[in-house]
Amino acid sequence: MSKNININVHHLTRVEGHGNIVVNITDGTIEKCQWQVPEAPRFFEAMVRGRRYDDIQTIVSRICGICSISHSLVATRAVEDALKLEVTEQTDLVRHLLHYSEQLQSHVLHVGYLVAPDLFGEKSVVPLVPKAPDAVKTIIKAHRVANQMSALLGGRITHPVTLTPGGMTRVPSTEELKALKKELEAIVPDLVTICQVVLSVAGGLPNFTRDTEYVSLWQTHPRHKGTLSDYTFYHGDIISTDSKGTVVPISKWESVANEYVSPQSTAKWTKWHRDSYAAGALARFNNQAEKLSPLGKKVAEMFGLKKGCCNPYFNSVAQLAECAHVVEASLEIIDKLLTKGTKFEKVKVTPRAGRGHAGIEAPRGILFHSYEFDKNGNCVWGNCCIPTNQNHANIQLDFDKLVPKYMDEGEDALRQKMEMLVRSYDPCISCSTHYLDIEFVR
Amino acid sequence: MSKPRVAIFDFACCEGCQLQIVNLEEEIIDLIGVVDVVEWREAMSEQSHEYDIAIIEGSITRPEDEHRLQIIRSRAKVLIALGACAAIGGVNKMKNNFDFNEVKRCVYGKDAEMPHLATTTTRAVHEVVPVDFTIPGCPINGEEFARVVRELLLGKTPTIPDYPVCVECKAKENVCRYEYGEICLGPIIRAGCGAPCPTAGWRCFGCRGFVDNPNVDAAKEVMEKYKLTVDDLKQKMVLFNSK
Amino acid sequence: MSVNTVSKDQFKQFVAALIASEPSVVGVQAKGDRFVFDDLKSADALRLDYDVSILSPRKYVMPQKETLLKFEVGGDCQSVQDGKPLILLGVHPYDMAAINQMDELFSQDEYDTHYMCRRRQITIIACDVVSPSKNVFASSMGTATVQHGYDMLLTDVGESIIVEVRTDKGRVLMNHMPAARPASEDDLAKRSAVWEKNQHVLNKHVLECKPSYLPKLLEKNYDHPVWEEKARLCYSCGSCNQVCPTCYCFDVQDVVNWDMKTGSRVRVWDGCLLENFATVAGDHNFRKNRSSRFRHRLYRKGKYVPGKIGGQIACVGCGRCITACTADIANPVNVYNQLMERTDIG
Amino acid sequence: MCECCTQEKKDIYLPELATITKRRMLNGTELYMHLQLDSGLEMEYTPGQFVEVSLAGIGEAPISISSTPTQKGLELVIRNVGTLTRAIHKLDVGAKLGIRGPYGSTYPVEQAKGKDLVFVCGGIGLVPQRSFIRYVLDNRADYGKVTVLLGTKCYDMRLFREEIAMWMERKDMCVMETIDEAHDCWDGNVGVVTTLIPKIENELPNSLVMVCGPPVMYKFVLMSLAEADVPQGNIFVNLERRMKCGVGKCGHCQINQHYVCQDGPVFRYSDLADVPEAI
Ligand SMILES: Cc1cc2nc3c(=O)[nH]c(=O)nc-3n(C[C@H](O)[C@H](O)[C@H](O)COP(=O)(O)OP(=O)(O)OC[C@H]3O[C@@H](n4cnc5c(N)ncnc54)[C@H](O)[C@@H]3O)c2cc1C
Ligand code: SF4
Ligand code: SF4
Ligand code: SF4
Repeated sequence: MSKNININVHHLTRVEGHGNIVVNITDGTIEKCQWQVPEAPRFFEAMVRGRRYDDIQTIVSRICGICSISHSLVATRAVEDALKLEVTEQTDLVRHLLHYSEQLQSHVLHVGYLVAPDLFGEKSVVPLVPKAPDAVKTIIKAHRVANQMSALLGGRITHPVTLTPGGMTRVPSTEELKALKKELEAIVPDLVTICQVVLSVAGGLPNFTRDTEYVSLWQTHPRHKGTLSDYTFYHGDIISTDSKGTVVPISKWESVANEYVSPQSTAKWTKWHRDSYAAGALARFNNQAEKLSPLGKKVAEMFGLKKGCCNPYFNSVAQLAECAHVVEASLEIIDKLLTKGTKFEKVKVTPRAGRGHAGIEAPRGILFHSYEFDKNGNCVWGNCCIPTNQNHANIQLDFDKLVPKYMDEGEDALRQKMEMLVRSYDPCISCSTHYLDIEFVR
Repeated sequence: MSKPRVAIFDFACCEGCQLQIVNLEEEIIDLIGVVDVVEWREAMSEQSHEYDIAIIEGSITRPEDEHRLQIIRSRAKVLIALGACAAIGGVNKMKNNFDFNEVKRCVYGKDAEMPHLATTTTRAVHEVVPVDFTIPGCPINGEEFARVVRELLLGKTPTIPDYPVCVECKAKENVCRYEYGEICLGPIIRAGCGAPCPTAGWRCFGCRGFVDNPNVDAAKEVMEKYKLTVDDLKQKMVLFNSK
Repeated sequence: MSVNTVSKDQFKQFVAALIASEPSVVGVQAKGDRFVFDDLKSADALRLDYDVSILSPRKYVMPQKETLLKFEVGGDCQSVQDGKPLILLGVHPYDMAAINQMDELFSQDEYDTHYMCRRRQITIIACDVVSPSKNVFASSMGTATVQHGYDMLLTDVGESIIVEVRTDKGRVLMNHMPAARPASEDDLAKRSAVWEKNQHVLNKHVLECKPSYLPKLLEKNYDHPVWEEKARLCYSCGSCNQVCPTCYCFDVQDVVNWDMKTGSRVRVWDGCLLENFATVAGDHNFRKNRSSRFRHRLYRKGKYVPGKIGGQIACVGCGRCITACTADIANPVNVYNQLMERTDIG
Repeated sequence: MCECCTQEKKDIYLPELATITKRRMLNGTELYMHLQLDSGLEMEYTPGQFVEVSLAGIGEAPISISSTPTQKGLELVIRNVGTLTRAIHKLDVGAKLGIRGPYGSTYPVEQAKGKDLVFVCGGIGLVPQRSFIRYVLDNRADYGKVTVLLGTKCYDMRLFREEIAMWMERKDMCVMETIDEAHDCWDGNVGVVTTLIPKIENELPNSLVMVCGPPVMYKFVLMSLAEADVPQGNIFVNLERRMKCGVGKCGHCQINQHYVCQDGPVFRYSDLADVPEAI
């Protein structure tokens, strides 16, 4: 057993953005064990100042290319909250569909392209092409359908252009919705195949648990009660596995994501009831598993994923269950839209002064935006809190427990487990607007 | 013919352009059939110091990035700037319109003086090292990317259109935003995207940068014709085309 | 040639039958608050009362992108004729006139098999204008009605539709219209009245000279200040070229497949207003100024192309460029009239 | 597939294959090549015409024919300026190119019989002129005096040096050469090609004058010729424009009412004098 371990993963691969893992173990004593984020700061909250209310979503969408739809949606809704704009049911439903398409594309991408190579013991999806060509093609197909859905609803796949405060600049026609429905129905068996492939190698997921607080949205919008969208990604207020049923309104998000500077680590952390909490698919699952769609539940069962699961590696499994869920939830919404037919709705906006807030579940967890406007509709203040930031502290605390547990397996195995752990959180660090000091150990 | 070695690097950006490469879907299998991707942090664990083509995503905002970029340039035979951030600085450049200390205070409050928050003027890649080819857009158009790669492999000089977005917008049979009394940057912005924004009922906000010779004076006069103000126009131009 | 009458209901059944039995039917339909030619999926979607389509039906006779050849990289090429049988339903007279011009241009001198093969497979059902568009000036250009080129011509005379069958292709289609009866004197009189009316009302801009005078007018005005005055605001966006039914300039590009071994040579629409249309090696641009490009288009419409096609003016007065030009400078009537002001008609 | 057309008409865009039988760099940027059509047939053309040369996958471009119909095969000279020309420069003997043509107007080979001829060539402008010059030399008795004025930007860029040396030896023609920039190995004329024109002033008014060179050259040469009282009807210019089809359809080469690919590339200057965009 090696007594000295020196792990220095500079710019962790297969995650969005730059993160470092640093571990120093000398004579069996852990001297350093850190998760660091050296992403270049981009100052979005400063850049939105002075911009008009209808440019905000265009700008903040660029916080993250991977969750650009969530950023655009939540920004649009925060602006609507500030300007006191109501949207129609059609707008609400079309936006739901758009948002579901992002969950699907992001989850398939994450599990299929970024996590699967770990489980197959490969360094990327490239060697999987000859090794498991059918599996790769199925993953690609599901990803393509999800992306086509985003393009149809958002005008393009990344950085959507159909969102405007008050409504949508384009709505899909009934023909387009019918075609989409067919496509979605057709990928259900593909999703099951993907789940089976992952299940066949799921033994590679470490058996590691740490009691954790999980934070997510909780549906409070009456329109979606009793529908599949009751398992919410879009509307709702804030709940956690520790909050014992208490629901915190979105406008108070800053009191949930208490951002603080940790003396022993580098990234700016968030905490609510404990020293850290987790956001993401597992958090959503742990808070509302019983509301999953039938197929979503089946997938969870396949993997033995149960409410209360505290194994962070199982976030990927929760994502698979959510893939199945969002397809079924999308079909439900498409049917609803088809019964009435869709039509273009013109929006009219009168600027006013005010501050607004909104929260949404990005694929990798709960995301908050707030903005304030002057009476001409120009932005005077903005604040965003990104899911990956909310997970940094939790990743660190996972590390603190994981390293002693696995350090005896040797440096390579430990490094592999740590990398996989970070990846399982699906961090998109490029999102991160707030972070602090960095240090490199050479 | 041995396959050219391609490496993809990211700087300050949202990584949406790399995502468009992934979004080539089935074609990505074709792509890796003709090139050897030797480094692509977002998608694979391998890293390499030897490559023929370096693809750079993101803009340069810190001194350490400048250094890293120079090393990449020295190793690469061909360097491609991928996406608006790399090509023209992207939204990141809006920062240059403000006082940096004030920007930092605005975002980081009392922590603003932390050393790692050092930030310099945001620059496009060509403002730091020579660039061989530029694929603009926020995000890039995957089809255009695929075409440029194939043309490069064939030894052709890839061309990016130097005509305005209106060409492609008209080809899609959209009703011009101006007919609805809205501003659109299409007439002065480089085409190649296929005009997805006006097609989706939104204005062109200029993510591909200006054409080589934009008629900005005309744009100003045309604003007045439509009872819009030059300030409105400037507001929109600043999103992606800040100095 | 035969002229028949059908009721509107019967006509709808005819369209439904076409859709059901013909390989491909394209018709005019609504897109938002405007109209486009597109694949027709139901008879109800057809809008023969349209004012003008955003793009002209040129996109079917000369597609925006069309494969000319398939090849092996660095090797041999084979011809590709990718046209397919198609029924084009609802072509207005001015657009028909434009297609007639293109037919002439692509078959004269060097016979363009790609254009002509496609064209020959298209059956054109033209229709007289019911609602004039806001910028049409076909009356001024003599294209408010059209006498040839189509296989079938429809005229809405209120309660019924007069169907003129012109060619064998059109005659075959009559099988789908069993209820048609020969047009009565009265029907024909009503149709003449529509034609009579359209000769005058499709005239939102009035050209102050006979179109046949345009070549002469232009000859005298190459250095007229109007070119610079207007072109100052030109974006060189080519919108006027894109929407024009008589523009047919093209670019040719080689597209290679991912196997890097095969590919195709395609032709795509180009536009003489685009900045680099006339640039050659060494970056020498033979029409560098906006004004020279702007002038070129109006000369091409009013002088150069007419020189190739027996004097017909290559602007059919559809008015599309007027609507399309954001800078509001493209209106040919405006320019030609301005030239008239300072030129004595000799 | 439409049989009506394909059976009776050939595809005007379809090239036929030709094989490179000889190649040699004339200078740093200009490649000479000799081609033979794979069909085994000889192309029927007249000096002044051009062909569309293509390399499938890379592109197509108009290139003047530099050989004469009195010889076998086709000779082309290609300057490395862009994508296609660069790719052609990389080809070896035995490689294939696509050829369509010949296209365009010709030099006045018949009309010029019995007349004195002057060729004014700037740089690569020698390439198409060479076709006519060689044709004249091969039918020497049919023509009067032959004078060739050659101007090249710099010493290293000079084309067909051996051939020009042989021309210079000949008693039945007069060749004068100049380079724009002085060079150690050059003891001949220095200056632009127009500086040679006064030297043959006396012959000019009774000659047919053929002019070809880069766009900037025409204006100055034509001015000098006007000063020397050469009637515009006796001047023939060979123009270059962008071209995408070579057969009068694509619109790119249009100068006012003329299509360079059909009415040109060789124009009688009197037909162009009133055409503002021509020169
Ligand atoms: C009648 C005629 C005869 C010619 N004869 C010769 C000859 O004998 N030898 C020779 O070397 N060249 C000749 N040229 C010029 C030659 O056609 C161009 O240099 C060639 O098209 C460049 O192709 P490319 O793909 O290498 O360059 P590109 O990479 O396509 O472009 C390089 C530059 O050329 C311009 N260009 C693109 N297409 C054309 C085009 N079709 N014509 C002109 N410029 C273009 C581009 O705008 C760009 O500035 C002739 C041209 C004409 C019209
Ligand atoms: S909408 Fe924009 S891009 Fe489209 S034609 Fe109008 S100005 Fe041009
Ligand atoms: S020039 Fe304008 S009005 Fe005339 S045919 Fe073309 S688009 Fe129509
Ligand atoms: S549409 Fe108007 S602005 Fe655009 S190129 Fe034509 S004339 Fe110029």
